[in-house]
Amino acid sequence: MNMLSLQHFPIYSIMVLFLGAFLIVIFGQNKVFRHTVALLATFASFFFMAMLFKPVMLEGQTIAYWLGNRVPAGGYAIGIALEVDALSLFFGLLVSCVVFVACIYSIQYMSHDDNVPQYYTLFLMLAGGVMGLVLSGDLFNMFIMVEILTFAAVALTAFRNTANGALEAAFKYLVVGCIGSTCILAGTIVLYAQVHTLNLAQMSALIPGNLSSATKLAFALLFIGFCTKAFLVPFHPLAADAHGAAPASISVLISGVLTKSGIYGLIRLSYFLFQSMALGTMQFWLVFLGSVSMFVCVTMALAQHDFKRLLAFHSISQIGYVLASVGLCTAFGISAGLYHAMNHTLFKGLLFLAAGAVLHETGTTDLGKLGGLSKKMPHTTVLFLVGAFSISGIPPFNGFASKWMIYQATYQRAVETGNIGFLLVTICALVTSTLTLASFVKVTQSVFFGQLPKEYENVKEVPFGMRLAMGILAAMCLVTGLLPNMVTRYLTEPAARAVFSVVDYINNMMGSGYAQSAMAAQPLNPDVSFASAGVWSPVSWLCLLMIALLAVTIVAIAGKYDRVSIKTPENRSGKYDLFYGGEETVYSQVGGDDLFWGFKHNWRHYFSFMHELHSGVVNDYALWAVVALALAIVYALIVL
Amino acid sequence: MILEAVKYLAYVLIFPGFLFCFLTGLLLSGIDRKLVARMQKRVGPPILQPFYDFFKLCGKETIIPAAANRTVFLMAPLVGLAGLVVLQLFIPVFSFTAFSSVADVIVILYLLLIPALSIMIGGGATGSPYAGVGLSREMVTVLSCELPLVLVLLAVCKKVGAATGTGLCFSLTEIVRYQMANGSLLGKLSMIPAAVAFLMVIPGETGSHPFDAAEAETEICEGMLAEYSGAPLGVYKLSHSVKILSMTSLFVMLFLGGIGGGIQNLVLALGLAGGAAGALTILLDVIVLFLLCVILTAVAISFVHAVTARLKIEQIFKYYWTVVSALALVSLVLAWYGL
Amino acid sequence: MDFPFVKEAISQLFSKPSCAMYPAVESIAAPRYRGRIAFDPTKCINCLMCERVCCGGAITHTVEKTEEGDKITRSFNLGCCTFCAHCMDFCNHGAIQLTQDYHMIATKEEDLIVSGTFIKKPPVKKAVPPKPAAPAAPAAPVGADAPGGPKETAAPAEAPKPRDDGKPVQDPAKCVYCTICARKCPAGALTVDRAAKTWTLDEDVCVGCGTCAAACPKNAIIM
Amino acid sequence: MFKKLIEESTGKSPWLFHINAGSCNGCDIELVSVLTPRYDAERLGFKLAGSPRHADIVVVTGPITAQSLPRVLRSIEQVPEPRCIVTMGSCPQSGNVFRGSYSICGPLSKYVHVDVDVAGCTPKPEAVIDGLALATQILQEKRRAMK
Repeated sequence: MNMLSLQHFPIYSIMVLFLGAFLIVIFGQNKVFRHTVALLATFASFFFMAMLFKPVMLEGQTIAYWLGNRVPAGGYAIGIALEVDALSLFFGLLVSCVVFVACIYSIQYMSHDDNVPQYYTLFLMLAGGVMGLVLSGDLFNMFIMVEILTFAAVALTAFRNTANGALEAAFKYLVVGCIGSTCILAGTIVLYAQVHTLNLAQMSALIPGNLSSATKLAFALLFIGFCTKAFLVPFHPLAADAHGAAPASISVLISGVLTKSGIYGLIRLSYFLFQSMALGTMQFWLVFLGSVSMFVCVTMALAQHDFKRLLAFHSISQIGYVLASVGLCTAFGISAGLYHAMNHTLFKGLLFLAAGAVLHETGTTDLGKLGGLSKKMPHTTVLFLVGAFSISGIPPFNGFASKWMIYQATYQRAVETGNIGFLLVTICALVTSTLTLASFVKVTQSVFFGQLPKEYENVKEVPFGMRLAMGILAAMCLVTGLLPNMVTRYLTEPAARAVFSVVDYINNMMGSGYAQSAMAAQPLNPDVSFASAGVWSPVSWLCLLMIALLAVTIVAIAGKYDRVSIKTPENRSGKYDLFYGGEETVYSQVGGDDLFWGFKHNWRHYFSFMHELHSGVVNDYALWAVVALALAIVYALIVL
Repeated sequence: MILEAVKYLAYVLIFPGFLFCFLTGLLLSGIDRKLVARMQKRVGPPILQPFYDFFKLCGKETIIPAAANRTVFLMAPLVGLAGLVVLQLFIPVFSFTAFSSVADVIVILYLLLIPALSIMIGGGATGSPYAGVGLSREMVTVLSCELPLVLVLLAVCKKVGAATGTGLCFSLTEIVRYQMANGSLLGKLSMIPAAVAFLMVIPGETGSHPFDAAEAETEICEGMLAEYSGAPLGVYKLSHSVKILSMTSLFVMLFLGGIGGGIQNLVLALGLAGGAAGALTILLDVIVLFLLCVILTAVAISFVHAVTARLKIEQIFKYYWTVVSALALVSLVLAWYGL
Repeated sequence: MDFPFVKEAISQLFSKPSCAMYPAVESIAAPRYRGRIAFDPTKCINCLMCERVCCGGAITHTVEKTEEGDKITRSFNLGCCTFCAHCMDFCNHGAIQLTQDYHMIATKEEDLIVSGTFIKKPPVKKAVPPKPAAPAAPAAPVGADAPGGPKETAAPAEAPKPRDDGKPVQDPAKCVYCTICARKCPAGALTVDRAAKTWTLDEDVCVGCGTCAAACPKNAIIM
Repeated sequence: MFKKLIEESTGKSPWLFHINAGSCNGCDIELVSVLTPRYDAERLGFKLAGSPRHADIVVVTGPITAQSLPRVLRSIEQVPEPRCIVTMGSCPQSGNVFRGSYSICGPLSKYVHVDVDVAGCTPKPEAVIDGLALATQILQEKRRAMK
């Protein structure tokens, strides 16, 4: 049992984060010490996860680790276990990578904030909580990790308590977050009473046997609990407030990482604990919830005035994509969904960092007041455009590859089952993708293009550290977009295969042969085929585009295309002013709300209804949460 | 290997690539302007007028406004044109497809976004308020054309997929091969509403007359192109014409593929040697495709241009999301239940 | 949702376009089209009427003293002309005609100037006979016959002979010195003094236009 | 070869930009009537452009009122290089009947080199077509003169 065997790496990657948090609390005053500890901790956790990549992903090994070496005795798992199969490792890698990049960004981003040591402790606590949730093999341990990350996220939302609405947003998040956590706790308790164990593997062996009404209640509670963590439809407004007020590096964590933990919880719950995905009604529930939140949040995003609130609504709409495709219960669907989850973390992180850069330089993220920043902040504009193109699914970038796979998965599912509902999901997904493009064109025009207002004349580029972080994410967006088959073969397909291999998940944890003896019904394992009907090779498309672009530019240069006469703007003769119908050039920025009048006019009833619904009052959101819980319980009792 | 590379380079630069798009695109828009004039009892410009316009614009000075972002201002039109030409490579010419294994129908749906995005980013980069309004209208037009286009493509894929037994067929060459085997899709009952809907989408997607609120020269001084002059403007006008070609040839390939089969039988009937037969089929394919594109431009773009007045932006959106989408939905449901 | 022009569009597609193929097919303006001005210097008598009525101020003239008379060049600037044809109407001698020619394209300023010059011979000054003695005043010394009767006006002098150079002559009998003729004279050649009952004509300025004769209520002026 | 092609096509596709500097609209409707089916200037390649950046020939009508003077000059200045200025009717040429008024800023030639003037108080459409054809030739020479 030497300390460096693979068994110990999961616990190392969690503990190193908590250790870092603890050290910063004590020695956090010294700036250099604080930054090195934070960077080291996040990098170490990423390093341990990367070390697990070969054994788990390629060789299909599943690592079980019992804290305190309390191995299950007599068929009962007493100790707390960490279980890392391909699915957990996929999420673990994703989380640790984004946390590391966010840490690089926040060193300079938070440099001129006050009481920064607390920021890093909470940052590392949040990271540790999510890593713990993703790697843990024990339901109660998952609950504890959920508690840690919720409270860390609430505290970080209110970190800049002078910012407008930060405290209120944190309070809202706290109230609904706690409702979710209590639901998870209640569900865990009821399950424990039924199957007398807390170990995920053992529970997934025992629960399908005795689906009494109590376990169905527990399922509903757990389901709503994880939905609040993923900010799905009934709980999405509080995400917008949380992102609006939180510092950008924290928004990266909340939208990139926290929502994924909710999705991870849902996958574990419906595919492992209850193995209920074989039921058509269960799939309908997940896919319906996904497509509703996909559509509602993108239309809400179009109506936003604030840059970060717009991004927040988009992150929930993308989570809707992931849920809709994971809920299809086909191997190709799950792999597409996980691929999109990874892409979403990357480009959403990039976009939030860009929003942070804009906030850092201009001090506001109000779309109506900004404009023309591309001349002052060229690098941030390019990086933002990479993020915007990826999220709206423009070919060379990664958003397109995963969305393209999602359309195929939903459409193939529709053809297999012959049920037209999935077809509506494909149509809704395609239309939502264009609406996403519309809202990002709106942001590009109102923030980066158009005319520079007077007060931002002396805005300059963001410090290098922030641009480095954005650069890393942008590069990853491009790379994962160009090599979809590489990514799917090494990352998402093993994870999808792991989702369906419940039996060896249990055997690995509880000792071989346990699953066969304990399990009543044989768990579902459909044909794990990843054949996709469409064909798309981005690398060859990109070099075709490059050849065409090269040819066009050569012809243009030959034709003295760049023989453009632009004198220096000092001699401001009228020739280089904008054409205003002959008038003097005055400041008139077209952006923010005066865009897409045609679309908003046609949907004005829908938008006014949505406006009333999202009242911003805590009681309404809490009411929605409770109503959603009630509906979930009723549905679970009927369905399961 | 070198021969292979040269062949592919020839594909990109000569046949379905630049030269072909340049000539046929400008010819199509010349014919379109002539037909519109003739429908208004005017003589109308010569067919080669777009060529003259393009070369004149190449000769003019390019003024970059001080408020504009210089590199984006210059590179946006080129990226738009390159994206459009690469899109044309994936659209088969009946039996011949330049690059069949690179993109399928959904990818083409997204590749159509690149030229629209390039004109929006280029227009936005100039910073002119006219461009801002034009950009907002262009995005709503793209938004409105998206839904019917999606429904039509899904219907066609389902129809061909069900017929060829794989349940779903996204690749365009497959669709054309199926049509060459057993008659073009326009003959099937369930595909007629889809074809009509696609015909209605063509003017919206290319931004020609009744749906050109984005480049309304009378209201917002040519919208996003207000600040463009000289060669970049020429490239934008060229990509507008090439878009007419790509939309009409997409229609031909989706609904009139059967004609390719007819050409093949004709060539077989002539009983030529292998090599010559191949060349002849390609030649005939290109000619027939061009003629069909001319007819479609006449019907879908010129006739509608001559008869209607420019719509307001919310009328465009309402028109596409109600009338045209309903048509496409009808054909999707028919195709769904195996008609 | 009606499309009003569908029928026309289709039918016009196959019918001949209604274009007057202008550069190829020459097109003549309407018969009484007011186009380019044609000026016939010979007819012009430099009565300046056209300059007075021209609202655009397009007509100017220059006078140049030469030995055989005034060399007058009248020029019409088509760039300032509104083609209202007032000058044509007011020219009693028909020197100005507006033709049907509408091709008035110019790259230089001068192309738009239509001008004509003519020599205006000075009035032939006959050897002016010595001023005949004042017409015999009625023999005042002859005793006033019938002094009580109405004062016999002078025997009606016979109507004065019109002068041969076309200038007005006053008939003192009829003239009541109402000064209308002086005010009407375009050239300001007449000065009439009501009190002193004097009527003097300035031959050099007078152009013999006849306005005074026309305006005189008592037809006391003979041309 | 390419340069000759450009020069030839500069002559074949001149785009007009119409500036109304206080005109009584007589010349404006006459200019637009040139594009109607009866006279159809489009068969010679003429087309009304929406913004000065697209224009080759600038057609100015009206007696350049004081209010419109700065706007006219700024619009003309924003037209890219090989360009011609055509004044239509007598007003821009001399101020016509309005000459000498306090609100007229005099003939256009005081401020900008006018290439072609089409005289006539509302010149006939045929005269306008002649004027524009002459302007197109001047345009071609200017294009040939450019480097």
